[in-house]
Amino acid sequence: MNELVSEGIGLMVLGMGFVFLFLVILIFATGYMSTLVNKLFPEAAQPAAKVPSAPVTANNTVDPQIVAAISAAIHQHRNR
Amino acid sequence: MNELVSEGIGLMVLGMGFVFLFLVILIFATGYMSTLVNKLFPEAAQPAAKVPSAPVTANNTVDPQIVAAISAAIHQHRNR
Amino acid sequence: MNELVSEGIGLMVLGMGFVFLFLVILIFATGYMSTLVNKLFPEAAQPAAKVPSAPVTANNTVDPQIVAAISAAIHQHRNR
Amino acid sequence: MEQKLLNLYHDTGIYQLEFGQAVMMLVGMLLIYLAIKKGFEPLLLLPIGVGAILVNIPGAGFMAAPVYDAAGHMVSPGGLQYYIYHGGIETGLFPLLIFMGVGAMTDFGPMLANPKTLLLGAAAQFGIFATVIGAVLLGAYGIMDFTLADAAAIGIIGGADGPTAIFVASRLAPDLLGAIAVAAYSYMALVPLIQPPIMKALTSNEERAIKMVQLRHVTKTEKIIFPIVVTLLAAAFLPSAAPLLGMFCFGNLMKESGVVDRLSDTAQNALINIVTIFLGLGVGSKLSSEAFLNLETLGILSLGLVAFSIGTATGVLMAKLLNKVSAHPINPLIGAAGVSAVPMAARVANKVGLEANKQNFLLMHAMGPNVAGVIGSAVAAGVMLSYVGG
Amino acid sequence: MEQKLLNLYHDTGIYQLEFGQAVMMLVGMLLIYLAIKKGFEPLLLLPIGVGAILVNIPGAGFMAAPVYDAAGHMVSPGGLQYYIYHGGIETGLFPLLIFMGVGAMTDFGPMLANPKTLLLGAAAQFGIFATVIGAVLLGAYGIMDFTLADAAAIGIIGGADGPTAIFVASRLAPDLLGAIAVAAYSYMALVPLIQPPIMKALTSNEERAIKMVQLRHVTKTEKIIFPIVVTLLAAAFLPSAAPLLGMFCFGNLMKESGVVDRLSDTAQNALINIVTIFLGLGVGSKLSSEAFLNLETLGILSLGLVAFSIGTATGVLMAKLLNKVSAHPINPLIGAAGVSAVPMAARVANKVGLEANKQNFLLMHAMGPNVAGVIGSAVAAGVMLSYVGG
Amino acid sequence: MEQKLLNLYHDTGIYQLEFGQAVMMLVGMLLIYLAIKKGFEPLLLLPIGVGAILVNIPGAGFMAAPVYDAAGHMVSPGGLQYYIYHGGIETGLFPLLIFMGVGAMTDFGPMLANPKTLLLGAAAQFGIFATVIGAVLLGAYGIMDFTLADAAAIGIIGGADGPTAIFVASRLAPDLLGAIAVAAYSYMALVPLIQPPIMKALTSNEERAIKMVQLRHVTKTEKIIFPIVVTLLAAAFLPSAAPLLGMFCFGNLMKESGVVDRLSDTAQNALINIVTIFLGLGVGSKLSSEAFLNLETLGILSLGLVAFSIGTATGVLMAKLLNKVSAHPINPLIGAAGVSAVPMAARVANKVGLEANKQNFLLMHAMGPNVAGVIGSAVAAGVMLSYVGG
Ligand code: NA
Ligand code: NA
Ligand code: NA
Repeated sequence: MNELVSEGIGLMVLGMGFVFLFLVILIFATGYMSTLVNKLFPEAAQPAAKVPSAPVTANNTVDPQIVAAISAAIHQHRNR
Repeated sequence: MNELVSEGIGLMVLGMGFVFLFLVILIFATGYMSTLVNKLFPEAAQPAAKVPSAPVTANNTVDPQIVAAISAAIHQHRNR
Repeated sequence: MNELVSEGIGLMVLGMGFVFLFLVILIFATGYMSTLVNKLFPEAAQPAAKVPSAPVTANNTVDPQIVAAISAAIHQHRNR
Repeated sequence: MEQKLLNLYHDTGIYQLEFGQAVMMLVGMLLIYLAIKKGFEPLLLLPIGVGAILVNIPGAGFMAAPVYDAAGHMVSPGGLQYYIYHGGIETGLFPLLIFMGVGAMTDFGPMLANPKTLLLGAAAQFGIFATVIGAVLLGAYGIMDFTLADAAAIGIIGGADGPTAIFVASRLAPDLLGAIAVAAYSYMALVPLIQPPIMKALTSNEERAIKMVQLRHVTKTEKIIFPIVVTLLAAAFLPSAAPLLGMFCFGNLMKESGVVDRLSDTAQNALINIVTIFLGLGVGSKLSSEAFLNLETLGILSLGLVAFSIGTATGVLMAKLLNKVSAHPINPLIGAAGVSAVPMAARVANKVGLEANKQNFLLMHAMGPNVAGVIGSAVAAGVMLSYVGG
Repeated sequence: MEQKLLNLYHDTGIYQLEFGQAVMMLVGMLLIYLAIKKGFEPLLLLPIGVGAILVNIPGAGFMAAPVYDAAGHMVSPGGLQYYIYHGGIETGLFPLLIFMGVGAMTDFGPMLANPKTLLLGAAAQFGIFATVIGAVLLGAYGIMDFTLADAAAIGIIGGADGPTAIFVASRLAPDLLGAIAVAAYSYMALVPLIQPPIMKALTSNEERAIKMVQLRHVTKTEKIIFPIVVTLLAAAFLPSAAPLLGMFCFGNLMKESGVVDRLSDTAQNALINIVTIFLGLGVGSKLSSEAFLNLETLGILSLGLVAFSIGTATGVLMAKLLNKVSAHPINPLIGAAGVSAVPMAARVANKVGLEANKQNFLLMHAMGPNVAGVIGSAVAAGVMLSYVGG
Repeated sequence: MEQKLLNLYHDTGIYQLEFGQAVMMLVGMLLIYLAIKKGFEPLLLLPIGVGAILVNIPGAGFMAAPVYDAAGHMVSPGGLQYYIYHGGIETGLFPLLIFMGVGAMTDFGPMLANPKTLLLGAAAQFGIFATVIGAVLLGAYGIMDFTLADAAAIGIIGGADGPTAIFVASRLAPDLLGAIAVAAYSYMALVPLIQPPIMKALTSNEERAIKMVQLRHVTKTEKIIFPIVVTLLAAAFLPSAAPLLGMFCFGNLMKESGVVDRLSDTAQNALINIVTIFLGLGVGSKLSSEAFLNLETLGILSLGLVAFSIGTATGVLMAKLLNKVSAHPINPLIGAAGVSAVPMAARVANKVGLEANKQNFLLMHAMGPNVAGVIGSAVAAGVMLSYVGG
């Protein structure tokens, strides 16, 4: 078996090993993190997240123009 | 007539010639293309174009927020 | 007093002096500009500013889609 | 301390200001005025005007080159306009990206419905080459200091297409770029004033009143394939026009394909707007007093006007000719739209047509030669780059 | 004049066109066709196809390097694709920015609700490394000219993740970048065709009908902390994966934090769209006939298909194994989503699941392994960059 | 193989991590925490925090310089933050583009209605120069290693204006850039805590209850001409401030002119957001342990706090003085808004005013000194660049 092939096999073994190692560690880290978070801040995070930054508010709320348009449209619709 | 002027005239002749040549070829190419397309795919293209990519759909369809706003506005409007 | 300190004091004196000088000049320039503008173009500027460039109009006016949505919503709402 | 105060005084604009810089700042303010008050192509002329003011502030260093030491570390940074000009205009990137965005805004439908109108877009380019002759004559008789490359770059003003003019000028005559760009955009804004007298002089009232038959429906597939056809023809016949036409067609293909609407939308909005801001500041950086305050600029402005006028005239004359040989009637006014200046020239044709006949809506018919003029001037640009550069 | 006419003729594409360029333009058109008509990842394949056409126009100079004189002044500008490729792809900037945007669009919620599914994202990466073996065998027996770096870059196609593939290929095998990117995006588009037969062959109807318990609610705080945890783990264990994972997590943190929504919105829209246009043109610039029209490309395309298939199979098999040892039932179909190809592979799992049981909605369950696969292939990329490059 | 495994281990962050890097990653996490949980200027501090983590990952190469061979071909690409820092921060491009966007968001109306408030914006800059004295004293007595350039850059924190601080620091003290930017944005976020005690200590309850007369209407024309006037004054008196003031006024002119709304919109949204992401990552790249973990950083943080406090105090005192000499009453609280920190400081003035008198709405009155403070600190920055750099 020539060197290129053995290097390829080395890459495969190391690579898959590392991928599994990393993701297994991540499973434990994630699980531990979730447990900790839910013990320390039981859903306390959500109200905080409800306070968006200013520009967001503008995007998420209903445009006053749209509201105006709606009223106008209703009028027009009725008068048809 | 000095060289600069003769070069300028050369540029004019070649330039206008090429512009006409190119656009005349384009007329024939376009005409031929249109004939071919309309023979091969008689309006078949349009339904295909109606299938937009995902992010587009989101942009083109009516925002659920707007629909919610409309219903709310209608209620408010009636109760006035 | 070593050189660094004296340079610092120099920077302070020059800096504050220049800041005040600049802003005082700006007060006079602004005041003079305002007087001049309001004498020459008494509110004439506003109608001109009301003519927005094309793409803006598109953004500011009510989307036809929305209007369509409104009519649809009203129908649905009534038929409930 | 007194020394520092003196230094500070020597740093002020008042101490350093040269007369030419003051004049160029006034020119910048004039451009801003025209943009805001007169509505002259504000998207370009406003940033160009600001750029002209900024680059002429003595000591502000907007066009300063960065300085590096021997090890490659920066000793002093360059100015904003230095980076913009050398990064986006000298390289040609900005005009090409703008052209992509314009392509994504263009509808070739009316042209595909009536491909003969491509001839009008060709005829109107005569303004470009007549102007070249004018410029070489001024050069040949020593009246102005124009080379063939300069003449070609000046002629392209007659193409009535900003990014094309900037692209060509950045390659053939970078020193004249400022004046050429200003002339191109100013005359595009003046189309409603320049064109109507010429159009009326060359046509009778009956001709202007001619109604045209309604355009056939153009299918989506045709619109998708068309930009590819144009790109392939450019590749086959005029590779030097391929950067301009290729990017234009790429933008158009993104729009017409209907499958990459988020890219098309970005090309038409965020990206073209960002590039427009930079392009304006970069073009403004060429409005220095040495480059602008001379006889050549007067020549450029006059020749640009001539170019527009001749292009309008040859477009109308070609339309009259076509009307004679065509089965369906062709209103000669739509020939004037062949200079491009999209969509202003098409609107002018429509307006003059309505004056002659209140039921005569030429807008869609004029859009055909209008977009054909964009292709035509890109082809003309390609010939110039190949002829002069090669 | 005759000379100039001859020059102009010699400049035409027709005169200069080589056979390989013509074929590559056809390849570009094929990609455009697949993008528009078949809906193959059009956001990338359309710009790549156009880029392939443009770069193969003889004499258009889209890939021309700029020329400077001794004093550093530009003699002739470079081509658009030259600047894009060297500025954004060779440097790795564009794939990283795309990854940031993808991170800002990703919801790790389903994965956090069931972290075991990370194992499925790990297992599906076996396709990557099996393909590496395939490529080194082809190289070792002299069938194709693949080095270890080439083999690694080809394997990453199996990661089913475009930006990761482009990032790795730009570092390990720039010559193969075009073919690898085309293969990666094409197979991602073919996921609905490639995966179902493999999924059905490896599972019984009962297994495919398994219903999974509903996912628990994941709090906002968990979602905010998770990207930081991933970044720190990458820092601790695999710094070579940190550019990819770090930018991905940065995007995700912008989204989940809820305090920088305007940045998150821009990362998901204007910025990623701009970069996507450039990335496509830049990748297309590597579709030259020398780099693409050879046996190696056939090898890449075949190996890429193998990679996808093996990854799908190992994902499903790992899910079967997990189902045996897990307290809650796990539908093996969601293992196939571990190859990533977000969200296509998860949708395929959902669809195949619905065929077996009309009440079986697997979409959210499959999103866990789906995003885990993105992390998995970024980790695999990091190992490759460290092993081959280091 | 064992060798490769060992290499891989030697590549890990765990093996390579130095103590300082670990601490800086904690600092990065602290910034992220402050941004998300405490709402400290998240648009900047979140990307800065992420940038600080990324740049301190050993072996990830985020700040690696690219390597070229003799022929100019890239041997190894640079890191993301290397390109961002050297491309956008060292050159000054990013702070200037942010300033343009901020200009496009600024309304000079309240200031034009009452130009005297410009004096408050001037007085509050005393914080900057008092801090300079503090820093040179620390330097002169050998307590800390500050040069005059360092002292000037530290002082500008008192300008309460992020892009100005980054612009000055990148020119005068690039090594301190990280600490200065973090201090500037942190204290801007702390304005609601820092200012009220000082404001209350220097004013009586009656003074805080003073109602101000309603502002006159400002016409569109005034608003359009004002940014041009500022640019021309900068050109005349302080060209070194022209980059900052010129771009700020360019943004404002785009907004107020009303003719380039699509450019103004892009400057305020897509462009400023893109640049903000990059600016944050680039500033974060200067948060290396060598540059940050030393006594000087403590000095910078303390002096920054002093600068804010003194600026607040001198603003209030100047407002008290103005109140004495002015025909119309002036509430001294609006003087505190002169430090800039737009619009936070104006909101604080409003809030403290409401505490003294529930009918006392100072917000619009405080916006005048608030935007005047932006001009004031840009002028101060110009003096520093001219005095120290020249
Ligand atoms: Na034209
Ligand atoms: Na993957
Ligand atoms: Na300030």
